[in-house]
Amino acid sequence: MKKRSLMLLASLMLVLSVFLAACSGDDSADGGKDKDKGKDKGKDNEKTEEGSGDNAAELDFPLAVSNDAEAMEDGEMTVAMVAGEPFEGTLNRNFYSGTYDAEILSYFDEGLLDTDGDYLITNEGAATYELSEDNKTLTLKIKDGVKWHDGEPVKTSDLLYSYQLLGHPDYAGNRYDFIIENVVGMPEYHEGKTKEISGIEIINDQEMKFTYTEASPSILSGFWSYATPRHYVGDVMTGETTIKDLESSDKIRVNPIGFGPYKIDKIVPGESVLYSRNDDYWRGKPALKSIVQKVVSPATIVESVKKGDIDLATIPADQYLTVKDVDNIELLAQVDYAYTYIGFKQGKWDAKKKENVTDPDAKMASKELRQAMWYAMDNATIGEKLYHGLRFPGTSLIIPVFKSFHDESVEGRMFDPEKAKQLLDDAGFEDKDGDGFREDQNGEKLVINFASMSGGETAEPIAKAYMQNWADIGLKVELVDGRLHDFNAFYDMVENDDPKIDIYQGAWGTGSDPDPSGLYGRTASFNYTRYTSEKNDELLKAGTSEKAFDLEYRKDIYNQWQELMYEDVPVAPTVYRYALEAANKRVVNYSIEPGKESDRYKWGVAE
Amino acid sequence: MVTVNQKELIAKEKANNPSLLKTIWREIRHDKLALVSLVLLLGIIITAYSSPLFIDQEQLQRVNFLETWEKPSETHLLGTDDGGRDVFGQLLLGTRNSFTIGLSVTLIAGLFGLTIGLIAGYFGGFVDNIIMRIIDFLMVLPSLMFIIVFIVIVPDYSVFTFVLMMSAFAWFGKARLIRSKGLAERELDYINASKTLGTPSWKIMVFEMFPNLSSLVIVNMTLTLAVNIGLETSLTFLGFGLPASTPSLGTLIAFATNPDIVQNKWWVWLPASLLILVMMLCINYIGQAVKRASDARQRLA
Amino acid sequence: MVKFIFRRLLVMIPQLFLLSLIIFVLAKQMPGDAVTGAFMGNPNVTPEQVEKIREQYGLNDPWYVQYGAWVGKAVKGDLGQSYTHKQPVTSLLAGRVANTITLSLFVLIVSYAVAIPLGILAGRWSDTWVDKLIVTYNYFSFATPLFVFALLMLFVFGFILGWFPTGGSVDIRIESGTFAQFMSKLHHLVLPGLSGALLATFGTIQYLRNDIIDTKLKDFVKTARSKGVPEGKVYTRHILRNSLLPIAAFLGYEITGLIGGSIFLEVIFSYPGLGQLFIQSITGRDFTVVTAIVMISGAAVIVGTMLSDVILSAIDPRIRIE
Amino acid sequence: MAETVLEIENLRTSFNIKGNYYAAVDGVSLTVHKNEVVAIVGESGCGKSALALSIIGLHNAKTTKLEGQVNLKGQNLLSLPVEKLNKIRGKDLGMIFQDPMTALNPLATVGRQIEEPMDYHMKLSKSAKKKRVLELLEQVGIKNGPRVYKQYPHELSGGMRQRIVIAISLACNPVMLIADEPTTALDVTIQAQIMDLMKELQRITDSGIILITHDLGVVAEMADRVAVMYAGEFVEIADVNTLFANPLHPYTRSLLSSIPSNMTDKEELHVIEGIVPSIQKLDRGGCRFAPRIPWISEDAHEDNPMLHEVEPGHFVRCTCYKDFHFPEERVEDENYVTT
Amino acid sequence: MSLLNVKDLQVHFPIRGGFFRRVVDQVRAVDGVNFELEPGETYGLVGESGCGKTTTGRAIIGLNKATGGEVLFNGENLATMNGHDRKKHIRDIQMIFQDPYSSLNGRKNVLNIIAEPLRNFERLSPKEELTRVQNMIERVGLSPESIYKYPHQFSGGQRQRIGIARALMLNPKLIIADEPVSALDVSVQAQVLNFMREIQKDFGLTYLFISHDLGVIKHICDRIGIMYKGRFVEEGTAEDVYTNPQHLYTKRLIAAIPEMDPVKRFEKMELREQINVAYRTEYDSYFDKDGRMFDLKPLTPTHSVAVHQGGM
Repeated sequence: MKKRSLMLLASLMLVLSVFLAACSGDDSADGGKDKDKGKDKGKDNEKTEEGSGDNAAELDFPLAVSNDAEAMEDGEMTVAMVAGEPFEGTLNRNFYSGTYDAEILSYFDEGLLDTDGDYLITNEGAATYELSEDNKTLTLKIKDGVKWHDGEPVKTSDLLYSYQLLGHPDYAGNRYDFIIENVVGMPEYHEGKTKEISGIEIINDQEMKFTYTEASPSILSGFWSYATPRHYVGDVMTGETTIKDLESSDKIRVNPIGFGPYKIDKIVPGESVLYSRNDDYWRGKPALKSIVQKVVSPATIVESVKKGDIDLATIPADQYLTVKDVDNIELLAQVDYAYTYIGFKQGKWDAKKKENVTDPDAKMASKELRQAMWYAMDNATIGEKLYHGLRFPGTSLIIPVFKSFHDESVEGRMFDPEKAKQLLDDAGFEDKDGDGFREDQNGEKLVINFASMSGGETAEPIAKAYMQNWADIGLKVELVDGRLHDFNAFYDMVENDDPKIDIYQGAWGTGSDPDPSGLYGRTASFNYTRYTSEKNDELLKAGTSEKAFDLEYRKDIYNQWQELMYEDVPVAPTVYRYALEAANKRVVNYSIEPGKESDRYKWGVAE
Repeated sequence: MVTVNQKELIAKEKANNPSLLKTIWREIRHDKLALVSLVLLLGIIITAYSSPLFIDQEQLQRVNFLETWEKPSETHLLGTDDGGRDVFGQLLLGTRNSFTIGLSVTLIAGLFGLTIGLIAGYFGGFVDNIIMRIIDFLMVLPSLMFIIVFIVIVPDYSVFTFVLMMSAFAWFGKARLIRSKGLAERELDYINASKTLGTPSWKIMVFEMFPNLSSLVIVNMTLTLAVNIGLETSLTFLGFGLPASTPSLGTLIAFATNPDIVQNKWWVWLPASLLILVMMLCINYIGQAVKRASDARQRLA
Repeated sequence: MVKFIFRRLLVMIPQLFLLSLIIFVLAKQMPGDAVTGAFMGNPNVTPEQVEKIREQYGLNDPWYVQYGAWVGKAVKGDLGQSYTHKQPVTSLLAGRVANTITLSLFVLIVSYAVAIPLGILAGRWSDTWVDKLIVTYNYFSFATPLFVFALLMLFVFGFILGWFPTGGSVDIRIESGTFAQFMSKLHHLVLPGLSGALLATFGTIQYLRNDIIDTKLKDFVKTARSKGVPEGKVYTRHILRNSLLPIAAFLGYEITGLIGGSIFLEVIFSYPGLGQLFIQSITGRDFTVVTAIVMISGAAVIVGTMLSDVILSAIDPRIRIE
Repeated sequence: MAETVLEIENLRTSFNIKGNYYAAVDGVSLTVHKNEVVAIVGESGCGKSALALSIIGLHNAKTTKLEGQVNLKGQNLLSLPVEKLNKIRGKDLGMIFQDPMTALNPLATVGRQIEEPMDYHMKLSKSAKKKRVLELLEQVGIKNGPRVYKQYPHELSGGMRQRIVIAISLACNPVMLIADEPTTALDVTIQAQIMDLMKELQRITDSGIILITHDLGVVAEMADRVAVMYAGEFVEIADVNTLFANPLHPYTRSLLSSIPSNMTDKEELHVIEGIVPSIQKLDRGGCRFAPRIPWISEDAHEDNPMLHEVEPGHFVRCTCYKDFHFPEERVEDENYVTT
Repeated sequence: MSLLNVKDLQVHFPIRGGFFRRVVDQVRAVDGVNFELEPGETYGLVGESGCGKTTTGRAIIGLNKATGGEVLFNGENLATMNGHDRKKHIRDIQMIFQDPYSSLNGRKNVLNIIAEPLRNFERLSPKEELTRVQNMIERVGLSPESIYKYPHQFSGGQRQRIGIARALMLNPKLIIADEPVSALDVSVQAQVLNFMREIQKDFGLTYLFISHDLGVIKHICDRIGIMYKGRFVEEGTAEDVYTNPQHLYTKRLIAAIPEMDPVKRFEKMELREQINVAYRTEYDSYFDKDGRMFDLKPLTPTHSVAVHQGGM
């Protein structure tokens, strides 16, 4: 739904939560909008091809449970939120930030527009849409019988309300982005100049029209269709309440409502949620009578699953071997919408010009050096040995799950230390003083400072392994401050271009849209390496132009871009990953396939 | 004049000098448990501290993903960890680091607490009042939380800074203890005697009062030594442990965070847990003997 | 008594004030802030929007301005807004505090319930095998890291035997306010509570044992014996009351340990309380929450020591609070 | 002679020190009659307190060995199990301790502590008990009884507390009282008051009293009979007047002449050479006082010194008393360093 | 000129209380005490516990701060001197303490204990020091090898002599002996008292002898001051005070001494009863309306009593 959601993957809690809300494309779409500080990495996997890309290890996981028995009448299910900490409980699409909140939301609330396996909006949901000739106007119609849990019908003004909240000057969340701003009149409203959003027109309670400033294919994947029950939570526009009060109101935290298949009965803050069936669900009667969703520590999740306490749970990758042979469950997995990478700092963010400025004299300015470092990393071993095949070497910056855009001809740089050495030799990085480490082209000592994030047992050996790999080709790489940094300290340095850092290990979760300009564009503040080039600018622009509504055109552009990235190596992708989920064998009609979110109401348990 | 016979007597008396250390040793010798503990502890410590002689630290720290989670075998006496590193070697280095940390914290905090406590106890009155108000305040601080905040703040997180931080929160309890005993000691006439003999205050504190508190200090230190070794472990578990370049017992024990490792990879965490338990028990049993040595009523020897 | 409590509370104000200042300054020293990385989920957000939000939360002001604003609100009972949780810190903490207090009280009560009888046994029958057994248990409890013990308890009783729930504070299916819910809460408390309590007994057993051994030799105990008081009554009527004094005196400082221990217990048993929230807020740089939790902990210790004094004055006639 | 209340026969109290038993009270026999104060006097370490605690059974049973007999009302207290002994302690046998500051439970009210022995030995109603306490308080010279009844020990002065301790010991009308240094911890004027009080009380109660003290002045004021104790043995027993008028044993005589008093005035006081031997190093064969009077010929001592009845009721141990004289000059005490 | 002249000495201890721990009252431990010591004499301060006699002694040597009055030692006022100046005089005043167990540091051997004052005031080579200490230890009747022993290896009397040896090391002029024998058994007490008299002659010492034991005081002192509640009630020669006590309190104190002649015990009891009666009838002549003693009035040149102006 959102044009593109890229999400930072912090390795911080990799172990805690390589945890995917894998269950749903829908879910993942907004997951993309999570800020969630990386806790939830990978939480949004979206569309997926069966299994994996070509490089995936020979693991073969199903996407849906095999039990095809009839769901029992009035079944009860227990679902885990695998987390080392309590969920936050901001249960509103506009305001929430944590992944776990997103998981809860997906049970009782949904978008008006459904999405398909390609994350594009469809007419299968609670509303239908129509795009105008010039792709600038979207007309939305809510179907009959879509009702909030309190029985009120869902109205167009409820969707308008979401836009009014997101664009409100007091709004302090992270969902006011350029797709929202693209609505005609939104910038003026956002600055407080007007009270109306001129680009949104309410035709009647079930029909409304959105007008956009620019036509962009992003609308098809990024359209915000989450309505807010204005009558229930109170109206900010009339002064009935304020944004701040709304955020902390009981209507959002204690007994929120939506129009999803289940209603929230009770919340034990930070700990568990009890849902009951929404008999009036517009798609039909949900299969389960009730659902308990509770926080389970990653340390104990496998035991809980084994014991049968939990019907559905994500499984941290490092516990794969333990869970593999548990016989009361079935493992589902898909390749996650994420990749880990090594970033090479090459410049600075210019806050005045609001753009990245590449420094040609930066320590990491040598393309050969960057390429060599990529060759030096033995990612295949890490994936196989450390993650038992649940991770595998990355090749390009558009991950293989975007089947249409991932360029398979780009093969990445597989472990090849000899080639790396050759590259360095040729580029003039030679060990001139005989200390075992190469000096730079000018014969100066070369010490590369490497920042990596702490968290989980694997973070440290991986960082260590890379440093060994680089040492093996004669590069002296040292950890910044001699230790791993926690999430905030790490990103504080990376964001602010701390000169202490030359390279860093980061991770991005990608959303439903392959467009990488938010991460690699000249004006993207998230382009932490500060890499820029004219060619890059050109390609990224073309990828989101109106022409790009043509799939073939867009594909070609992105193939070129992937080639460019392979050649220039602003970042070196290290691994792609599987997201693993365990389902008890009694679970039926459950699938993690993208686009199957709409079937949530059919999930059930058999005898 | 001094006769030959008396000279012998003098020599005998000199030899008979029952210093605190001697008394402690005598007490330990008479307590089998303490003796065994001492031998065991010394064995552990000597092995750990001499480990750099036969272990190449660089090599030990080297990650090798081809050998992760190996079971104990001849090449790896205690198997390997998630980075394929030899657990036995890490156990030795870890013991050394953990013990160094525990000991340094105990000594630094002990010294600081002792100084402050002696000053408050010796002078009493106004000085004591001021110091105690400060200590009262410090006692209110939730120290674990503060240590965590400090760990997040310090840019250069190493054994050294870690020791400093822990010491910063470990001294006031000691100061309190020393001070209260010091206040009692202060009322005793040998202190008054020294005052009337014109002995300067600092000398009275160091040479008169301190020796009389030394047994208390030693007893307290043995106990806190055990605590301080444990605290590092706990912080590691919470994710605020030492950098991985400094293996410690805590690093190894903190592997025990999920059932798989607890059940199936016991060789990583169990030896370290047992070692810490054994060390703490040893220290405690020795401490018990030291305590008896300091209290003539309870002596076995 | 009332005057005493009032005075102690009054003394608490500057202490808390100082505490808040220290923790506030320290919290600000932590690298990054609550907004760092918060917008990475959505690269379409412009840097201006990020700055605007920093501005809204006052994160760009110098610390003293922020502190001043915070204190201004704090005296009115408003401890600020949690960024991560998007709600006032006070309402955020309300539920967590209750959980932590419940857990801590449970740990405290169970640890006393275990430690006092053991301490008495060890003291009364000192140097017998009973004593040796108890002392050995005590060393083990002292030497075992809490988290290792808690994990083992969890695996053994939670998973292998399945006697107790393995996480959370209550079974959500049970209707609120009923007796069954109370029992469920209790059921959830048992494992974390026992894990904490069994390792928290060290100090109490140690002090009680030593004190009883000392008190046994006191003159007034001889007086009691010379009155013909039976041995059991000598303990219950004379020795215990005197020996329990130091236990009461340590109550306040016991609380420091409980707070530290609750961090581990809450993390291991997924028990939503202050400790867990603290770790979460540290990693999330949620300064207001960190500050508030530290202050609550500090206040708990202060109140605890005050309680110690009140209890002491109740059982020790020599201490009379004017 | 009045009726015998307490009869100690050949009592031997030994303490376990590193596996061996050493007798601190070494074969002591003594009879106390009704309405009689028998003082046991000696320096610290002579075994007098050990004797007192042996009679009432307050030694640690694990480290102490008791032999001989202590007969009270026809029962040998040493052979009684604790439960039976408890029926006697506090009832027939009362005890007054030395230090009133520590002898009272700091956490219980005065009334409670005086009532306590009644709980175990008398069947009295609550009000009757209180009445009896107030009576006792009046007896021991405390004027505002009802107020003191509710007070705690720390609120009272030392003299008052010693009165309370006495009241406790008297609570069940014991036939026998043991007072272990009852005035030592008190100021001289208070001491005088307590002495007068005890004399007064004794007249009323008729009980026998064993008074343990090191103060010959107290003995002279209070005792009817005196037993002088040295190194675990009685060295001289006599009627009080006899003892002061005609002390015989060298130890008794040395003690008396070392007290500064009108008799000695500004002259040099007599110094007893050496120190009281510890029970471990004690030579139990011959006269135990012999090493401290080295100028007396060894022949003067008996081999196994016995108590000789030199006149009716006047016993002296060892024959050395016959040859005893004070030395002419003070002997340089070079040998003090022997411990 | 007298060696020591104490004029209107006051030692008040504050009682703190209330909200800000302000001084709410004073304990008047010593409340206007006057006396003089001539060189070579032994002056006894007697009284019951809490009467202020020990505090007086401690105030003279500086262990308690005098809150008022003067302590003239050789004509110089010690009470107002600062620490530095006082140090010059302090070697001439030494103290002997009551408890021979706590007054010696158990962790130091005798050599270090006795040499302590030497090390503070004189720079001696270890050899000289050893010689001086050994001479002194022999002087107090202990064998030379004992300097390497520790206090717990000695008996009470021997310890007290070690304490005395320490006080004598600097050849002081005045010794304040605070209950030096009250912790000792009678036979040992005799030993120490004899010894103190002996060294008084040899070293030309002046004693301020503080004790609650009237027998001991009478035995050793030339003049006696009787203290009660921080003030003097009577002062005179031993003869004056014992044979002719004037103040009611003095009488009571003397009557309280146990009678060493058993025959006279009931006379003594009666005497005490009479004094008790006198307390009820004649109280006003001895105490003012606040229960405080009057100032001393000379009765004879050597004998003064605290009675009301019109007196007796």
